[in-house]
Parts: sequence; C-alpha cells; structure tokens
Amino acid sequence: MTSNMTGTMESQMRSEPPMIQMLTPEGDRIESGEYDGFAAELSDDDLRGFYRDMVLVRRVDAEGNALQRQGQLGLWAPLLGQEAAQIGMGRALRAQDFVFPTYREHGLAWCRGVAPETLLGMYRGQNHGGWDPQEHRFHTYTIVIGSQALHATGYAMGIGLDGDVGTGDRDRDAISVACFGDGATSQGDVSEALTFAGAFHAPVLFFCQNNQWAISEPTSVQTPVPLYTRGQGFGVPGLRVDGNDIIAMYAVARASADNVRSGAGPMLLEAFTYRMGAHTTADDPTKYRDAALDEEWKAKDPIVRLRRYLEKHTDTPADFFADVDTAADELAARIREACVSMETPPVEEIFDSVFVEPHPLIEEERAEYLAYLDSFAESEGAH
Amino acid sequence: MTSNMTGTMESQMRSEPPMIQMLTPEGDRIESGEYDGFAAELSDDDLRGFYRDMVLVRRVDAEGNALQRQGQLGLWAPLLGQEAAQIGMGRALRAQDFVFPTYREHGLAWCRGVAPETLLGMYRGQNHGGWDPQEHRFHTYTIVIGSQALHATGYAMGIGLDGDVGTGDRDRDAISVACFGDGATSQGDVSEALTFAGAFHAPVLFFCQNNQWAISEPTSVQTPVPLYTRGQGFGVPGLRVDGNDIIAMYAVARASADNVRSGAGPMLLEAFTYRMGAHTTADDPTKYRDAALDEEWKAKDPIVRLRRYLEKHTDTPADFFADVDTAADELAARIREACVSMETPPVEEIFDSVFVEPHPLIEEERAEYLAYLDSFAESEGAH
Amino acid sequence: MAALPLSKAITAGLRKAMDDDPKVLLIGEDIGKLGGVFRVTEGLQKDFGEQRVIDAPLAESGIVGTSIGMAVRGYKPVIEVQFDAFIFPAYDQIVTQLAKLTNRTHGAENMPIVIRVPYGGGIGSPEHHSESPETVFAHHAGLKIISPSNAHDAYWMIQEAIASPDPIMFFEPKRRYWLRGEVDESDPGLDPFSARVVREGSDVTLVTYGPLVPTGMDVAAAAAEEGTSVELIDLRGLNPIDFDTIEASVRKTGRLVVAHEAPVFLGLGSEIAARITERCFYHLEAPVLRVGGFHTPYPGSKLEHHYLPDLDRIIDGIDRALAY
Amino acid sequence: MAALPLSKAITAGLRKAMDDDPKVLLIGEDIGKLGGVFRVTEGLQKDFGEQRVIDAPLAESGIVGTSIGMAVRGYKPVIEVQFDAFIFPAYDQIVTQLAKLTNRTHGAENMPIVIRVPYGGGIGSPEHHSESPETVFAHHAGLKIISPSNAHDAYWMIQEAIASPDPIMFFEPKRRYWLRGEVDESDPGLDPFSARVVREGSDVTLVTYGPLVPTGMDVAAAAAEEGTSVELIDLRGLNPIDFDTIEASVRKTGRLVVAHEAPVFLGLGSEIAARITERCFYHLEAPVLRVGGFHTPYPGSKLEHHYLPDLDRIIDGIDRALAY
Ligand SMILES: Cc1ncc(C[n+]2csc(CCOP(=O)(O)OP(=O)(O)O)c2C)c(N)n1
Ligand SMILES: Cc1ncc(C[n+]2csc(CCOP(=O)(O)OP(=O)(O)O)c2C)c(N)n1
Ligand SMILES: [Mg+2]
Ligand SMILES: [Mg+2]
Repeated sequence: MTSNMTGTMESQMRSEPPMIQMLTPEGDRIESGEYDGFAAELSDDDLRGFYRDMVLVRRVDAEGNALQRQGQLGLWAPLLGQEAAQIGMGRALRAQDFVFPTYREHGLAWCRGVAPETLLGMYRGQNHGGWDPQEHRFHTYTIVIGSQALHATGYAMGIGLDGDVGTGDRDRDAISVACFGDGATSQGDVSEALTFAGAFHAPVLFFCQNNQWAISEPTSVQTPVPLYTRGQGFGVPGLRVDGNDIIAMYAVARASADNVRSGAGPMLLEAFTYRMGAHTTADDPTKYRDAALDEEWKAKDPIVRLRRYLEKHTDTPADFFADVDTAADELAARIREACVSMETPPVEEIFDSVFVEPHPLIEEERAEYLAYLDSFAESEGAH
Repeated sequence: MTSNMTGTMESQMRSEPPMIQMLTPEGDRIESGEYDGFAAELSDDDLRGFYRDMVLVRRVDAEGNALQRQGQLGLWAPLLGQEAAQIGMGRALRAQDFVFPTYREHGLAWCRGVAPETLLGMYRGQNHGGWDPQEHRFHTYTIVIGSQALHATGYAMGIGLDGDVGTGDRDRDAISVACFGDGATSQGDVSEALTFAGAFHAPVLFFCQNNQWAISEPTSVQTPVPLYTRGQGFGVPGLRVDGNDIIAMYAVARASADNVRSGAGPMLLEAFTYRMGAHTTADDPTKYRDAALDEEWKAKDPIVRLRRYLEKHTDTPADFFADVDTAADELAARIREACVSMETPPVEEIFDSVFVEPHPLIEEERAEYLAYLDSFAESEGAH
Repeated sequence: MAALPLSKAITAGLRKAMDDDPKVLLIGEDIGKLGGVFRVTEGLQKDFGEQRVIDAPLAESGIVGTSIGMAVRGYKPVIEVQFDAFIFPAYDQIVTQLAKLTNRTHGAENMPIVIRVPYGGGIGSPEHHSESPETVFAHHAGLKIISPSNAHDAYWMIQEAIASPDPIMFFEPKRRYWLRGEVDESDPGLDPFSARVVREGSDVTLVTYGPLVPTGMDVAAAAAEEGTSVELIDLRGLNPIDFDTIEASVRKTGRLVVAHEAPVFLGLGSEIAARITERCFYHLEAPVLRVGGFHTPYPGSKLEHHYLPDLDRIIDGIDRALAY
Repeated sequence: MAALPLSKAITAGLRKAMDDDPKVLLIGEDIGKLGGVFRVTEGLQKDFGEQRVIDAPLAESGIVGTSIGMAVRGYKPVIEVQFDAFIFPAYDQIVTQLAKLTNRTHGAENMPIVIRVPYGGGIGSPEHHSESPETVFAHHAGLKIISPSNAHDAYWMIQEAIASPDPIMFFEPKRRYWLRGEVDESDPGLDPFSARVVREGSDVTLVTYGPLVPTGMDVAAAAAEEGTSVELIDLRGLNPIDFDTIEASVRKTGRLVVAHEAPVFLGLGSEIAARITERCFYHLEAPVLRVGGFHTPYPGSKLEHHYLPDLDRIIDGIDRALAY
C-alpha cells in the first residue's frame, strides 16, 4: 500500500529539493530560465547598489554586536549571513507594499528606510519600536514568534477589500510580506496565516528565511520535509531560493511579488540561508553547532559571492569597494555616536500611548508615581 | 512564470481529487487495487455486523435528537450521515489503540464500548465527560475545536517512547487516532499537531471527517485545496476516502492504521462525507444550505448503500434487517429510560475532583456553600 | 425605537455603525448566512455583502491576528467570538499584539478593533459555553472592556466601542439576549465607561454588571420588602472601572457587596474590594463582600444554578454585610 | 550540598526527579544541547538522552498539548517555557484542557504536568521577556501555582511539583537565577503551598513572593534601622494562597502591604487584600496597600526600574500603611 499512499511524500523527502540559484558561490552566473528576465533587468549599477546595501547592513549589524558588548544595547539579533535574502527581497518590493518583519529584519528595514539608529534604540531598551509603520510601510519588529504572519495576511485581505490587487496598475497593486524564520513555521499562527491567505486568496507573500537554526534547534527539529512545501496543503504554492544569492533572491522575489500582485493568490518563498552568527548576543552557538558547518556556509557568503561576480564579470573599479567600505565606516561611526548619545526617555513615557483615549487608572498611576518621584527631589532639595 | 511556480497547485485544485471508493451508492463493489485485500478479509457476517453497528448508532442519534426536543438533554450533536466513516474507522482499530474524539464521535464511542447513555449524560449536563478514558482507550469528548489533535499526537509520541510501534507484534504496536472535522483543520492546534507528528515521526492517524460543514460554513471557507493534502507540507501524507462507503472506510483505515503501526510515521485520512442533519439541535441548517444538496447526499446514504449490497450480493435473510430494527428499538427504549431516570448529581460534585490533592480554597468554598444550602433546609424545617 | 431584545439592539447598533462608516466590517465564525449562533448579525451580510460581513475560517487566533492586519490597513474590524471560552485560542494575539501595538508604536498605530464576546452561564449549555473570562483580559494593560446589561446600553455601547480608536472587548450577557428593553435612539446617556446607579439606596451598595444586573434589580426589590435599602450599581465599564461612582455610593452606605458570575478568586470583585477599601477605609462598616463563581471549573448545566450567584446568594451576601 | 545558584538548584532538582522516576521527561525549546536559554537543563540531555530531554518544535500550544497526550500515556512531562510572555500561545491548552481534564474525567485522568516559567523583569530584556503573568492563571480553577525565592526552595519545590498528580505551574524568578543559597538535601521544610515567615516583626506585614523576596529582606532590614519592625512573608504558593499564615501575621501587626512585579490592578495583591480584609476586618489599622507594576505594558528596559517595585517604593508603601 505504501506506494500509492506515501509516494509523493517519499520522493519529496528523498530527493534534494529544487533550489533556485543564479549566482554560484564562485561568483558566476547560471541560467535559470523563467527568472532570467528579472535578472537581466538588473544593471551593473543595480548590482553595485545591492553590494553596497549588503555591506552597509552588515556593518550596522557588526556595530549592533559591538554596542551590545560595550553595554550600550541590552541585546542584538545579528542578521549576519542573511544580507542577500533581505536586500534581495527588500529591493524587489514597491513603495506601496507593506512588510511585516520579525526582530532580525535589519536588511529589510534598511530597504524600507528605517534608520539603523532606530533599530538600535529598540534593542537598547529605549522603547519597543520607535518608528511609524505607515511611514515606512514596514511594521514594528515582532518578537512573539509567528504573530506577524497573521498581521500580514490581514493586511493583504485589506488590500483585497480595497481592490488594490490585480488591476494591472503597477503603482496601485500592492502586496504584503510576512517575514518569519524556519522555527516560526511550527507556530499555529503561521499555519493560520496560510489558512486565511489561502481561503481569502490574499495578496501576501510569505517570506521564510530558513537560516537553518531556531536558536539551538536545527530545522530538522521543526520539519521532516522542506519548508517551501509547507503551504501546499493550504493552497499556497512555494519555492526555495538560494538565500545567499542576491541575484536569485531579487529575481525570484520580483517574480513572486509580481505574481501575487497580479491577483494569483498567496505564495511562500523559502530563502535557504544560514545564520552565520549567534542567535542573539545572549547566545553561544558553540554549545550546539559544529564549527565545520559554519565553515561550509562561510564559503557561500552572500557578499563575497557578489563581489566575486562584480570583480570577474563587470568593470567595477577597485575603488568602488574601498568607497563602500569607507561609507560603512562612516555609517558605523554615525550610529555608534547616535546610540551612545541617546537619552533615557522621560519616565512619563511609561504611561503614554497605552491608549489613544485616556484611561483614568493610568492617569492616576502616572500622577501618583510622579508625585512619589517628586517627593525624593523635594527631600533631596531639603538636604 | 506561473507554470513552474503554481503548476502542481493548480492542477491539484482543478482536477477532481482522487477519492477511494469500493462500494457504489447503488450497493455494488468496485475494485480498488491495494485495498481490496482488506476488504476481502471481511466476511458477510462482518458486513452484517457493520450494518448493525450503523443502524444502532443512527438510532442512538435519533434518540439524542428526540430527547433534546423533549427537554431531557441540553444539546445533542447528531452524527447522522457519518456512520460509515466512524464505524469503518472504529472497527479497523485494535484494542491497544487510543482514540481522541470530538463531540460528534458517537459511532467511534460505540466501537470503543462507551455506552450511549454515558454520552447522553454529558449532553444532558450531568457532567463534562463521565467515562474513564483509559478503560475504553477513548478520550473524553473535546469541544474546543482542534485541541485533541495535539493530545493524540502527544499520546503517539508516548507510544514511540515506549517502543510500542514497529515491533511487528500486532498486539503490541499501537497508534493513536486524532479525530477532527473539516472546520477544525483551520485551527493552529491541528497544524501544530501535524508539526509534532511529522517532527517526531509519531504513530498518529489523523482522521478528518470532512462532512462539508463547520456549522454554517462550507469547507470552501476553510481551504481552497482538498483537505487530504493538508499534511503534505508537514511530512504527513494523506488520502481521501469515500466516507459514506463503509467497505472503503474500513479497508483504508485498516491499511493506514497498519502502516502507521508499522512505524511508517503519521498519516492523514480524510473521510469525505456529509453532515445530513443539523450541526447540533441548536442549529437551523435551512438558514444556510440548499435542500437540493441534502437530497444529493441522501442518495449516498451509508446505511442504505450497505443494505443494498447485502441484499444484492449476499444471502442475508430479510429478517436480519427486521431483527436489527428491533434491536434498535430496544436500544432506543433502553437509553431513553436511562436518560429520563438520570438523577441530578449531588451538588458536592462541583467541588470534587478539580484536583487529585486537596485545595484549601475549594474546601472552604465547598463548606461554606453546603452550610449556606443547609441554612435553607433549616429555615424550611423551622416553618 | 420599539422595545428590542438585547441581542437585536446590538444588531441595530452594528447596522448603524456600518452605515456610518464604510471601514467597519464584521468578521467571525458563522456570522454570514447564519447570522451568528445567536443571530446577532442576522441580515447584515445580506445588506452589507460578503466583504463587510466575513465568515472566517475556524481559527480564533487567525481572526484576531488578521483583524489586526486589517486595522493596519485602515479597517475597523468587529470580531464575533462564538462563545466565551473560545476566545482562549486568540489569547496571545489579544494580549501580546492587539493590546500593545498602540504602545509599541508610540501611538502611531491605532487599533480600533472590537471583540464581541457572548459570556456567562445560565443557558443550559455544555462545557466552555458559560464562562466569564473578563478578569484575565482586564489584568492586561491595553484593552478596554465594557459590558451592557440592557438593550439601550447594548445599542449605544457597541457603537461607542466601534467608534473608539482603542481596542475594546465587548462582553455580551448571553442569557439576557432575549431581554427586551426600550432603546432611546436620540440619547446615548452615560459614556460607556461610567457606572450607572440603577437604583438609589442607603443601607448597602450592590455592584454588579452584565447578566447579573437584572438579578440585582430583583435583589434590591426583595431587600426593600424586608426593609433594606440597596443601592444598585451597574458597572458597565470593566476596564477602566468607574471607582468614583462606587466610592461615592459606599461613602454613603458604608457597605459594599460585589456580585459576578466569574469566580470570586481574583475576579473583578477582588480589585473593587481592594481599591474601595483603600478609598473608603474609614467609611466601611463591613468588609467588602463578594458573591460569585466558585474556584472550580464551571459545572455541568444540571448544577449550574448552584454555581451562578442568584437572588438568594446575593441577598445572603447583603445580609452578611449588614450583620457587621 | 554547597551553596548553589537558584537556577542550578532547579537543575539539581530536575535531575533528582528524573533519577527517581523514569516517567519524568523534559520538553521545551532549546533545552537539549543548549541546556535552555538560562542553562537550567544544562547537561541533562547528555545524561538522560534525547528521549527524556526533548527539544520541541517552536510551538508552545503544541508543547503543552502534546504533553497532555504524553500524560494520558503515563508520562510526567516537565515543560520549559522560554520566557514569561511566550506562554500565551499555550493559554488555551493550559486553561481549557490541562486545568480541566481531571475534573472532566471525574478524576479518572491525572495531569501530572509541570510548566516551568521563568518570569519577572530586571534583566534588561526586550519586550515580552520581563512579564509576570501568574495572576491570569491563578484565576482559572484547576492549576496550582508555586514560585520559589531561594535555592533551597527551588530544589525542593520543583521536585514536589513533579511528584504532584496535579498540574503545577512553577514560576521561576529569573532575575534571581544567579542568587546563591544553601540547599539542605535532607529536609524540604515547608510543603510547597505554605507561606514562610521569613522574618518576624510586629508593626507591619509585608507579603511578597519570587523575585521580590530578597528585596523584601532588604526592606525589612532598612525599616528596622528606622525603627519599624516588618514581618516578611514569602508566599511560595500562589494558588492556593496560604491565607492562614497571612491572617495570623496581620492579626498581630494590624497592617499589610503586598508587593509583586505583576500589575497591581487585579494582581494577586487584590485577592489578598480582599480576603485578608474579610478575615481581619477588626484587626486592620490601615487598608491593605499594594505595591506593584503599573497598568501599562512593561516598558523598555531603560525605564523598567520605574516599573518594578524596589526597596524605596515598598518602603513608601509601608510608610503609607503606618501613616494610618
Ligand atoms: C512564542 C515565542 N516563543 C519563543 C520565543 C523565543 N525565541 C526567540 S527567537 C526564537 C527562535 C526563532 O527561530 P526562527 O523562527 O528560525 O528565526 P531566527 O531567529 O532563526 O531568525 C525563539 C525560540 C519567542 N520569541 N516567541
Ligand atoms: C475553539 C472553538 N471555536 C469555536 C467553537 C464552536 N464550534 C463548535 S463546533 C464548530 C464547527 C466545527 O466544524 P468541524 O470541525 O467541521 O466539525 P463538525 O462539527 O462538522 O463535526 C464550531 C465553530 C468551538 N467549539 N471551539
Ligand atoms: Mg531560523
Ligand atoms: Mg464539519
């Protein structure tokens, strides 16, 4: 009986799942049929722009780590290794799209115009967010795993209700992007998001960055089958892309976004990548993973790969790379300066904007607490 | 790009999904390749047994409706139309298996030896359960949609930990059965159950009775693709069976249960059936569904179908059917009698078995409330 | 408007809110053709279409989570949860997302979402259909909670909830759905967070809300016959709680009994008792007494009349307060 | 045993329980090789194997729900929830299933499951990592809740929790994980639901639990210097609460302050205030005062010292109580 019953499944599990790659780790282009059109649209300048983006966000990331070590941040969640996945996706989106990130989306934040300093502020404990999601069309970082997948889906349902999908007007048709990790796929909320997306044919692009780890757990703890297949039983087709290959990431993200935008329904993109650093600055990966694996993935570094391409196959001048590094240094200095000079917010902020309209208990507690603080000031004054 | 990207999905959605059927609505056997072996094991007596089971549980069900109308029950959830799905599954299981039901599993309860009166007691409001799950290897009815899928999965993980799977010993190897409806598939808990089952290769058989309705919502509200595909992206292969065909139900359930029992991992069985009655006695299906559809499914009635087969293709004597009807009448009388003579439980039960070990607040509340009740008795006595 | 059952007053309020604001939409299980299991949304899908009265997949977390996303897009979703205990699968989205997004975004994002929850017992239902979970939501900052006890309030408070830019949980006393009352369409009366003194009295204050307000009226009437003057307060707002109105009453009566169907242990009564004792320490002639559900699971319906505070138990509470 | 950090006392307790009973297993996120984000399960997978120390998929409802199923199969799962607020996705399984199955089956089914929850603030974490959600679980019948404040209790109480046939939520004061204390392996001392009088006093009773017990000790010491004699009680059991011990103390001191990190509004302090006021109405010289979190989301870590009750705020509460 097994043949009929588990046939598809077994073949799916046994064979290597198809992964779309357009740029080899050695920096050479490979053909990819239907996606080549989108890659062809990319000028060498565009690619240099991608390179610059990746280097800069990697530097932001390094600075985040350093500032945490110096006690300037409470925590930092590094994106190291996921630059291509995020910049590729970020640059494939249009202004009217709306991204719902996790806590590690510094590359996407970059593309959506959220200043790195703002991200640092949140990790410093100044606040829990600090940017206007509507201004950037980039929602707040979401820490509770998987929650944002539903928000993205609801937003996409709203796009549908507004009729802003499938009109053919590229400045009007919009999508939402639901970002989540490999670990997050196990959360009920992510599955419910697939359910609603499928049921309402919502223009949402599920963007799973499979960085192989959920803190210490390898993806095999979450699933025995490739994650790009997760949506199939919900009516959400999936693709796996080499997440360390920015050309493939961009091209497939563009193709997928356009497909969703056209009204074809939701899709799931699995970016197959690697968390090269620790989960967060509080984590110690040596406890649970092999240095050999880290080395293996180091050879697939997304930035090195694009640099090789630029060096081998374009006439990018050598000082371009030096300039980018200088820009990175400047950026690093700027955000370090911004970080250390952040002032602790006034205590009143605790009581602010819990609600839009006033709440008497909060007002009462605010008044009492401020009076209490004042009593110290007074008694100190009295001394 | 759509071809590559959504090809499988589209074909899956467009073509009629494969459904295993072995007995036509007209009562004729059709071949089914790999499952015929299990059907062949069924003697005519076995089939008559199935017929009897189905008629009796249908009568239990009718009695449930009637007793509710008479005010004897607070509510009843009819299984009308799902007899073959449940008896087929129930008879395919072995003593050591463990079933985790919803609130509509009267046919499975029957197979697991839970007295119909006990089910009535719960719907009467005597209690919330009333049987020992271990005695019947049949868990309590679960009302919160989807919860029990996780319990079944955890139980199956326990089977795995005990090594009671894949040993080849048919009296030892066990499975658990997670029952749920089409609507339930949308709940995060059901997806998480698929996740854990896949990740732990747990011997759980997911048994989805797709009766086309979740109260007033047709299955299309839950999913754009057939439900038997739901598990694929979790590593849980699926099959769709004609749930009104008891031969196919039994054969495929046997095959699937044996497969899971052998250590092949979890599976999902979708019984394609129809809720011929109301959702519960509190429901009014005329508000939301076409009488024509009801008629269409009436022609596929599972009991009529098997009766036709027995009449056409076996030498079942006419008085067999009459005897079954008499047995049904007797059963109905018995449970009616049992129901109306149920005594209201003593008030102390409210405070009983909240915990195994005592809880002082509950003891205090018990004492206070009983004293309060006594005060009435006293004051009444005083008059 | 003629006298309406409480449930139909909500229907009328929903209809009015949908007429007034095209961004208002309803989402929930079985709220379309069926009109909801309590028929509160009856007729609305027919009139407003499937895009504004949305039958959702059977997943409460999904309903709340997608509603949050729709709110980000500018919509004002009104969610129907089918029964009290079925809100728990959505607990996480409610308390970690819905309740906190305004704060997380420093007010840049509003969450004008209403969650309608039919609650309470007394209708002979099986498990999970009779609970009163308001307390656990009230404890979390970021949610406002209101509960009407009559048709007029139901009609207005649902509209005020929908108009609010803040997330509001709207607890509907399901066993009073059929209770008829006049609705004055011209005047909402009190704002939804103010408690109402339903009946003035001088001996003892009785605070309750939702399904027990009619019971409280019977209690006050019965007590009056025995010569006890009960001041009955209908809380209406469960978070914030209008402590000023309670305090004013207790300063007058010196005694307070709080009654609710929710368990006494850590029920709203505990907060009211604690805070009113603080505010009225020198005015209280007796400790604040509470009458409510037991610290047990809600029992089978054959026993629920023991669990639910009724006229006798509340009068017993009042007698105990007066005995001090 | 030498002095152990509180976290390692839990590790030792877990190890002992696993040695004693082969049905005990641990399940949670990152508890295997990593040993949990707080290293509480460090070394246990190595010693007991992957079948008894189970790294689970990232799904809290799944972890609790499958643990229930394993309990039905005869196992005794001990769940680690990674941080306080990540328990909410499991809320439904905890309150509608775990808490109720014993009752639903009239005791035929036991639920010997322990849920370990590191809780509370003060460690400079981002959102969701510093909350104190004990109240919302305490309100539901069917769960027992305990919280140790020192290494000795941590060692014993985790074992007692595991040995219990009832579901126990075990709240671990995460900012005290590194607090060292002697563990007496020969004598557990009080049962886990009894409160402990940590320091006797006569002017005012201070009740607290978990992370604030060390703070309470500082408070008592500081107050003593100012001439105020504080009786400090460590609650230990959060449900049931040992009201007898508190009552006895308050009958002596006449004043009670309750402190916890959880929000004051509907926190455990509200129930303690209400019940002790009932029990000690004629003994109280002042209303029961509460010091705790605000009715706001837990703030960013730069502001958390304002949110968390500290020595000064608790002393202020004591002063206010004494001022009556
Ligand atoms: C509901 C919930 N449970 C647990 C956590 C703790 N936690 C934070 S990140 C993380 C791992 C997430 O892994 P993945 O989804 O793969 O994303 P990645 O961190 O690899 O980007 C966990 C368990 C959380 N934030 N939310
Ligand atoms: C969490 C939860 N939400 C809502 C309900 C109310 N409810 C009871 S049965 C039901 C429909 C279930 O449909 P399905 O899963 O298809 O099972 P069926 O009733 O058809 O057997 C609903 C919505 C519930 N019991 N639990
Ligand atoms: Mg990951
Ligand atoms: Mg159904």
